Amino acid sequence: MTTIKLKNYHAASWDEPLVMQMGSPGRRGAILPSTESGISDVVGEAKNLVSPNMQRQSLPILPELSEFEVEKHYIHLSQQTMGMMGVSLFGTCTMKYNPRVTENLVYQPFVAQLHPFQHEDTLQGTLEIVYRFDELLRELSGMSKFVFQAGGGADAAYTQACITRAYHASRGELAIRNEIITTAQAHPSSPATAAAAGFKVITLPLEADGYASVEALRAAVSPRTAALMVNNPDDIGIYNPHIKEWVDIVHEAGGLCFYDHANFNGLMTRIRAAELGFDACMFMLHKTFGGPKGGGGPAVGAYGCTEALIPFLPGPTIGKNDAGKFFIEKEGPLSIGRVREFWGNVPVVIRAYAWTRAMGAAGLRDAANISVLANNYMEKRLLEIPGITKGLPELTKRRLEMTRYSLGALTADTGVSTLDVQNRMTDFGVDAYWLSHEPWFIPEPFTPEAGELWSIEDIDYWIDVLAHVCQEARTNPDLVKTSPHNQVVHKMDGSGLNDPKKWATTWRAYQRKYPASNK
Amino acid sequence: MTTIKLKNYHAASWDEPLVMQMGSPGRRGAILPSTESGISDVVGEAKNLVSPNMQRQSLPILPELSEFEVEKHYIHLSQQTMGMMGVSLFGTCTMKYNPRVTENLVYQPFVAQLHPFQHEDTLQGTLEIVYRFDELLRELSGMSKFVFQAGGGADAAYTQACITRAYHASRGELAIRNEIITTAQAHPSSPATAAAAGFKVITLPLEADGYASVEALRAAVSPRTAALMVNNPDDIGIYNPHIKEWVDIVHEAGGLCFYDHANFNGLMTRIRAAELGFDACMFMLHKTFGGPKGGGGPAVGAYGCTEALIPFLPGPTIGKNDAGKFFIEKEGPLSIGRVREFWGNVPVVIRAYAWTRAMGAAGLRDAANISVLANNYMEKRLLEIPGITKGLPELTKRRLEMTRYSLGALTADTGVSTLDVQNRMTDFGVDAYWLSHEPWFIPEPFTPEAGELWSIEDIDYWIDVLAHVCQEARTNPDLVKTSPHNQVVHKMDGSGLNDPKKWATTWRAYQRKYPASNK
Amino acid sequence: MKKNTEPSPHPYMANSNNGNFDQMMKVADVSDIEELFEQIPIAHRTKRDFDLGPVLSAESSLYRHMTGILRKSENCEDNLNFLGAGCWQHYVPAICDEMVMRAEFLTPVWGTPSSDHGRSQAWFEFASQLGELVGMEFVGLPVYSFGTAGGHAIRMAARITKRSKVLLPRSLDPERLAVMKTYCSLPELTGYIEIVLVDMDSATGRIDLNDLKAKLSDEVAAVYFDNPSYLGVVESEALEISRLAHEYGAEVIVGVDPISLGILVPPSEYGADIVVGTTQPLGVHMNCGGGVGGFIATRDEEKYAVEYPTLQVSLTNTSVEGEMAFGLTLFEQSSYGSREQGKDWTGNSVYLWAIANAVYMSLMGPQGFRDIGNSIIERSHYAATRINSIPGLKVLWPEGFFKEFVVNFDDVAIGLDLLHSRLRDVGIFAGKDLQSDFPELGKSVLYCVTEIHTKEDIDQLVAALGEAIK
Amino acid sequence: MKKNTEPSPHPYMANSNNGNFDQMMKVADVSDIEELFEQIPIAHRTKRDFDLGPVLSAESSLYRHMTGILRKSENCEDNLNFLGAGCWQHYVPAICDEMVMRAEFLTPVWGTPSSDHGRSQAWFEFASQLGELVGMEFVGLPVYSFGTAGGHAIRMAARITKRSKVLLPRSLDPERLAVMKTYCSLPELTGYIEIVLVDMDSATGRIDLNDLKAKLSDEVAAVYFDNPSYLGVVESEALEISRLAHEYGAEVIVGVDPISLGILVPPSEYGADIVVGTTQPLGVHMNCGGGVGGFIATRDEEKYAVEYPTLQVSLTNTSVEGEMAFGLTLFEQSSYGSREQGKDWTGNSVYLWAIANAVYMSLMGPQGFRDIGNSIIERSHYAATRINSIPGLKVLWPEGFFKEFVVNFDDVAIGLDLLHSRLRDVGIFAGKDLQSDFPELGKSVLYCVTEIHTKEDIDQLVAALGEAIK
Ligand SMILES: Cc1ncc(COP(=O)(O)O)c(C=O)c1O
Ligand SMILES: Cc1ncc(COP(=O)(O)O)c(C=O)c1O
Repeated sequence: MTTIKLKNYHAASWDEPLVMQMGSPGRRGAILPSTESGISDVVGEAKNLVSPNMQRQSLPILPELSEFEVEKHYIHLSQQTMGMMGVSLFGTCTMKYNPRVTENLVYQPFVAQLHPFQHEDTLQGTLEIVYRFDELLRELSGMSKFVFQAGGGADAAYTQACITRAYHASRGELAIRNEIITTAQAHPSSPATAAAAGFKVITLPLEADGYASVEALRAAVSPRTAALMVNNPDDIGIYNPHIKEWVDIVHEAGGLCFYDHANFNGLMTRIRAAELGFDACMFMLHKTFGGPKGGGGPAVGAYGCTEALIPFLPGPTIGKNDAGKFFIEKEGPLSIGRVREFWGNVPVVIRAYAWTRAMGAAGLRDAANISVLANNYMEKRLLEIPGITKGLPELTKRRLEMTRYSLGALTADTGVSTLDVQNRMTDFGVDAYWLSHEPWFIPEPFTPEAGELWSIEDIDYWIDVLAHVCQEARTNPDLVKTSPHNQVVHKMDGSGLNDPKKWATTWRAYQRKYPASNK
Repeated sequence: MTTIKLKNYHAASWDEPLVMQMGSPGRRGAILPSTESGISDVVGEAKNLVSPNMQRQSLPILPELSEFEVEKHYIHLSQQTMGMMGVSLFGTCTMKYNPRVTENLVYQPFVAQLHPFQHEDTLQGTLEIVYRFDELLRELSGMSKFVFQAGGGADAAYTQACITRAYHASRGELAIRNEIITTAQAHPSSPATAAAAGFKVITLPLEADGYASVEALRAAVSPRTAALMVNNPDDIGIYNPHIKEWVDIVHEAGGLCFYDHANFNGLMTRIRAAELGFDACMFMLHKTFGGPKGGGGPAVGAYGCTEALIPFLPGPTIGKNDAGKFFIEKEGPLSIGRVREFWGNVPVVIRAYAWTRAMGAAGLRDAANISVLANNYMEKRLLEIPGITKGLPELTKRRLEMTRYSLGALTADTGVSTLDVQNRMTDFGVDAYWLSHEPWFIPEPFTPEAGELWSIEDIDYWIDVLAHVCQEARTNPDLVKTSPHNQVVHKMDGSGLNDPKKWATTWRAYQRKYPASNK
Repeated sequence: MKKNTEPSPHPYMANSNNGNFDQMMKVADVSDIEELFEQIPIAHRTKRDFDLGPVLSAESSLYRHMTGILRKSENCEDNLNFLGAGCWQHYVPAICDEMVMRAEFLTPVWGTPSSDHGRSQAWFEFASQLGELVGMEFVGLPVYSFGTAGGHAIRMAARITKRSKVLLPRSLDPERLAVMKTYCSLPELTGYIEIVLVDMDSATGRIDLNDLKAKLSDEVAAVYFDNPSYLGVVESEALEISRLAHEYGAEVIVGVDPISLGILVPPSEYGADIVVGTTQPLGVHMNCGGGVGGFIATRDEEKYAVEYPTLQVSLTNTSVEGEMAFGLTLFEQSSYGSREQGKDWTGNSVYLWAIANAVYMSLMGPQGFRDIGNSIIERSHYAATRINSIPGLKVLWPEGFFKEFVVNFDDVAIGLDLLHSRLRDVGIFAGKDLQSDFPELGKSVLYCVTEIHTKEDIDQLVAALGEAIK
Repeated sequence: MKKNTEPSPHPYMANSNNGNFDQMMKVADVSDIEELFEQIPIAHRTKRDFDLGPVLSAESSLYRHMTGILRKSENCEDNLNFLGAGCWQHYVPAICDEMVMRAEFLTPVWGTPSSDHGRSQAWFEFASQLGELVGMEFVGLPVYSFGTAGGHAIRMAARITKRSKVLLPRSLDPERLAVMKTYCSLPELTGYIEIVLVDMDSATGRIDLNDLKAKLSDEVAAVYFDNPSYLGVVESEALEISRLAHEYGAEVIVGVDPISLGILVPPSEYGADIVVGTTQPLGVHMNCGGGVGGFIATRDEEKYAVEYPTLQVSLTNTSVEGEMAFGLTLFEQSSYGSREQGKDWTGNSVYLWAIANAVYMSLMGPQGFRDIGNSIIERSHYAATRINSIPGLKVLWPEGFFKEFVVNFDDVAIGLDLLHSRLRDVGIFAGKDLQSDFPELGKSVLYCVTEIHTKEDIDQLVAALGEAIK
């Protein structure tokens, strides 16, 4: 291990009160335009415009602050958010650069100040970007049409579930075809949305090769099979080489095949989902395509499908006529309707289009190469740290983009858990890592992903910090268990979080449950 | 004294290297558009377009970083800047709210992407704002015309010095009239610009009333008097009630009178400079009028004068014809020419116009009232702290807007200096205060100004921190002297700063002087 | 010469320079980058090259390309817009934008209480302030939209009551109705929830109470209604609706536009069990519909809490006395915690907008909400009154509405398409054409008037309408 | 009823609510606010009320008012601009704007090493990177503009040499010359510095070396020249000019556009003693001229350092091993330190732009500066070549220029005003008319072409010129 200087880090710590604890009666943060007398003359007093029983009597108990106080407060909170300004090798989510130039675009009136019901004649620029981005994704996937209504990756999975429903219903088979097959390592959004849509979920187990077996799939399919929903590779990072066979098996059984393409990064420009036989796929624009994550959206799960499923797509969709004019088309009779209002998080689509054009096809290939290479580079160094093992260690295949590791050995030796290590790493200016989706197949898991964004210095630093913390776990386990020590606040007390008497999702609830806080 | 909880503050501390220490050869933060072949075909290779002796041989040694690394680095630096996100009662500079809405305006192409030599037909909106703001300042001061070319308050003082020169030269008196009178408490920019313009400077001493005496002025004026340059109130915060008499005396002697109106805040809507007889005045738009300070500009010293001095104003100036069209007028033969290129920091003028309109005349009066009141509120609490005295304590007149205090008594008792206290206060999330202009008339000075921006809670917190630090000085002086302890970095070693062998204003100089840093 | 596997340096990829790339190759013990992809069968590899157009890696070229296209659209700042109907033009204070553009909030993925304390606090402040507006103590992190919030609420009610029918008002936003339908599955599958529409009283635009009574039964899981309704009408019999629903053991779900809650009574006070609504009016731009967001709020009762599909943050302590921390409560019941056993599903949502919302609510404060409510109701009533006085035009329900109102054009000859195109020619985006969604209302249009509309704007609309119908 | 002294609550003033106001009144022991102003004599009080127009305290009203006016201007993004002449249209990378808009950098006044460490570091990085470009080791914080930097440099040279005459090139930017003149005082006063212009060689646009020799003497404090010159010409005899100047003991001051320094040799290598220049091209928008900024750089020699009028930050240590801090060096000689005894004067300048500059330089890196230099020189030469081929138009010095070049229209009939108005009609802002400032060049115009101009843009200009001169 090279010796790198650990940063003498401390988080910004403003000891910031809740906004509800701040302010003074009568202070104003915003003033409304006063109503012109010509209006009052006509309509009289506002309160007479609401029937007495519908009038709010007491004002809501909100803070009363000047504009600068509000600004300063939220700037403090932003500084108190590490927010990827450390080093975030957050696996399964592919940390990307969010080009600042598109922020300058999407807050200008020509994006921000558009109404989705404007006449299409007045939306030609917006429609053009959305349409062109659809074309780019078609080129990348081989699909025939993309829609952007889904508000995230899970919502795109839900779109698939709804389309599966509509498709089989249109063929009169839905009553029988009520099972969706997925795998134990598929993202939770696949089983969860399938179930929410009304399907039974069959989950194929993870096997030694790093994916579920063809045999297990064969055993699962039946006339009840409505669809397959998988990602490939999943968090284990192995490409399932039988995926074409899988698709054939499901198709033969009469089911649809959906490719959760959230982990597209390592595969970009090497495969096309449609050429593998998939009926549909989804891309996460807030992930692979450089859209900002916003700490959890606004996001877009771009859903694309083959010709056969187009009639089922949620509406409206965007087309282009022979004269080059773009139009908004109402959904047809088979459409699932809507999974969300309007036609998508347009600013995210605009950002993703810009990102893709800035990268170009060669850039996407470079990104895939670099991110897979970086993962393998990282792995070499990680596995030199005592106490760290790789998920499915016997598997020698190169892991694509990311894989899952375990601190189980360290925990066994020291009692220090992966959660403790995650906390302690933040003491050195490193963003919290991703652990694992539930259920944990691997003890004390963590799932780093190096991606193409981070410099080799940042990756090295991340690994050095981890190595250092593992060392601390052996020499001073309490230090790690009681961490963080250099953060905004200290270790959270999570004991009451699931106790109805103790939790408080609002300040009002907290004040009621903890009367001492009212002083 | 009320007991307020001191904040458990710590500055963001990223242990951030210099940008020159970062990066890796070949990395790119920006790519240029590649030259179209149609261009290369015509002009050939770029290097043949420069004569060989003028070609740069080795590339400049600049960092090589990706875009995100640059972004992250400067975000770290911004977080490591308290930058008024603490509590800054920085006296003499009047901390104001900088309405965010104008930031959204001035970075849009209709401001940012304007060229000053565009034809006036294409600049009507910009000219209108500048003209209207000139009108507002005329209303506030009684002057006849304002220009915005000066890049700060000092540059406006310099404008005055240049106009003084041109005025007397035009009357053939300059060779004799080569003295400018100012006061010991006038801002350094008055004597300094007067001297730079070629004048001898006569400085009237501060007397017991809080200003220089009429007698001293009378003794100073003579046929050599070119001008008077004063502010009123100055940092002592007392309004000179003889100022009209002063103006008369100087006028009688044939000199011009310039009002450095930087401390306008407490006087807004109560007086008009022109009505006091002044020939000219200046307002700081980055101070009184809500413009952001940017850590030291871009700024505007708005310079306004009476009819008689208009011919001497730097050009170009902006006018409005009878048809309501705005025009750019070249300077006349008597004009001083330019103190700076073009017609000013236009975005700052736009912000100041917006701020003034958002406040309105009543708002300006409220602001004056609140800021003077807040100063007197603060004073009451400050003087309760043992070890703090007021500058010219025997003066009972209310201080306007700000005044100077002394920690001399504390220093005598404890050895802790005002610089130590200033440092230590930052440990509690309080911005460094302003000490005093040079020379220090008052030992261990500090000059807080509460203004109309800060909430009473913030003002109280600031005072509480100061009280606490004064207490620490008595109980644990070393703690204060070795501060800061919760800041980005620890106490600066200033010992080599004025030593040519040790100072280093560039990384290259540092590397040469401290060869160990090269590793 | 560049080896063909070596990347081209690109500003978005730190290790795209040869030096770093080669260094990684060496440490990772890879001699040809293709080794890493060996496991992808040749038969799976695509054979067709990729054409994504000329690369625009120079930011200046990209900026120009993008603005060149985007400027082809007309916007609601340069034009006068009266479209609402689920996406509303309110003024967005500059510091709302400032905060959501701060890289610390904008860029990252989800963090932990240790790494991202500040953002968790902002979320808690979002929930707390929204709770004050709607009068509820349990509030989840936002969901995708008003419609999806409604969909989840229906499913919550169905789970709570173990019933599978819901009553929705005929006047419901068709866009939202389509979303909510999607959430109710299909009859062939288990878990199907039947949607029954309750008639609208054509005289008032409100829910027809007789029809409601007729359709209520102990099979009904929930009665859902909006306040104000999609058509702008304040549901002034809200208390009675709730009473009736509760009589049958049904849950009452109310959909609200929180911008109204400075002057309208909070739903908690007229019987709402679950409150849903939009967050877009609270400091988020319309974004061509991309600004939508939704919320779910209830009383702080376990019965409701355990049915939330969202994540939510709870205030708690740390190991140090007096410190606040924010942790997830009831994570286990989310789809992240329990996959198909979880409550519906969650994922990336619109958490960034929650920050804009929190900023907006703290800027407005109590008086700001009162003032904006008054401003909107005054301006919209002024517009309705003026339009109503244009010969041939009729405001269907000229009283008891908030922000939106319906104008009927049956008595004028011109078709709405032509009318709207004429209005566009003079820079006016008129309201939403209701003809296809509400044929029973004839040639009607839904107008939206907010605090941004000045008297002059409205007078301009009135004049333009007068001209255009000629 | 509000007492007339009580303020109206305003978002920019926290204590404008009655509660806080009254509380302060009480503690400060004031019963009538006028007590505080008693000391202002009645005779000094204004008698005339103030009319500042209707107050626009609602942000939405203010925004609309402002955009309503500002949009009346045409800008260089919607039009094709070829104006340079001291204010240049380069592409500003988005993160330059991001950083200068960060409240921590944007809002505050000057701080201390303890309170504002990050900003001091950014300033040091500005000076260090700029030093690399110009080849100098001592760099001050920025001054107001290129012209003021030139003015200060002349005064530094005069102080160093104790002489009072400077030689400036005839081709100097008249705008900057006007500024520099102001810095040289008037003959009646002590400290006056005489400006003598050195002829331009009309064949090359460069300094006429013979005239330079003729005017050099041991009374000359400094020879100043630009590289490239205001008229775009690269002063390729720079080394010789410096040699001559030094022969007479004069200081050599060179003015540069740092955007050229990826391809042009740094002034330190051809004898410059003091380098000045503009910072605006390095990541700052034109801002209608409000983007200007200047710098002063020299060798790290005490002789020069002690004459700086600026503030400057120096890297130093802290009480903890290995920590860097940044403190002011030579503060004492500034006007803050010594009032009229200080070196010229300083004050608020354009320090925020120094941050944009630092960001810009670290984004560009060595290769970026090389590339942008190449891009500009290629594009501008392409434009010159194409324009030169238009019958009747002549590029005066078609070789050896950078970014800007002079086009002569003597052989066409049309007046420049009419020509430029025709070009404006087709969305082109042509170059700067030189007729009044350089009558010896005839009907000439200075064109500026940068990396933002595509071949298509230039071809469009050429076509429009061809049309317009008809
Ligand atoms: C493979 C996969 N699918 C789906 C999702 C869900 O995406 P979202 O959170 O946008 O709903 C994720 C999230 O990271 C994912 O990694
Ligand atoms: C009274 C007074 N005059 C002049 C100035 C100089 O202003 P600037 O720093 O903008 O040059 C100041 C600065 O604060 C000041 O307080």
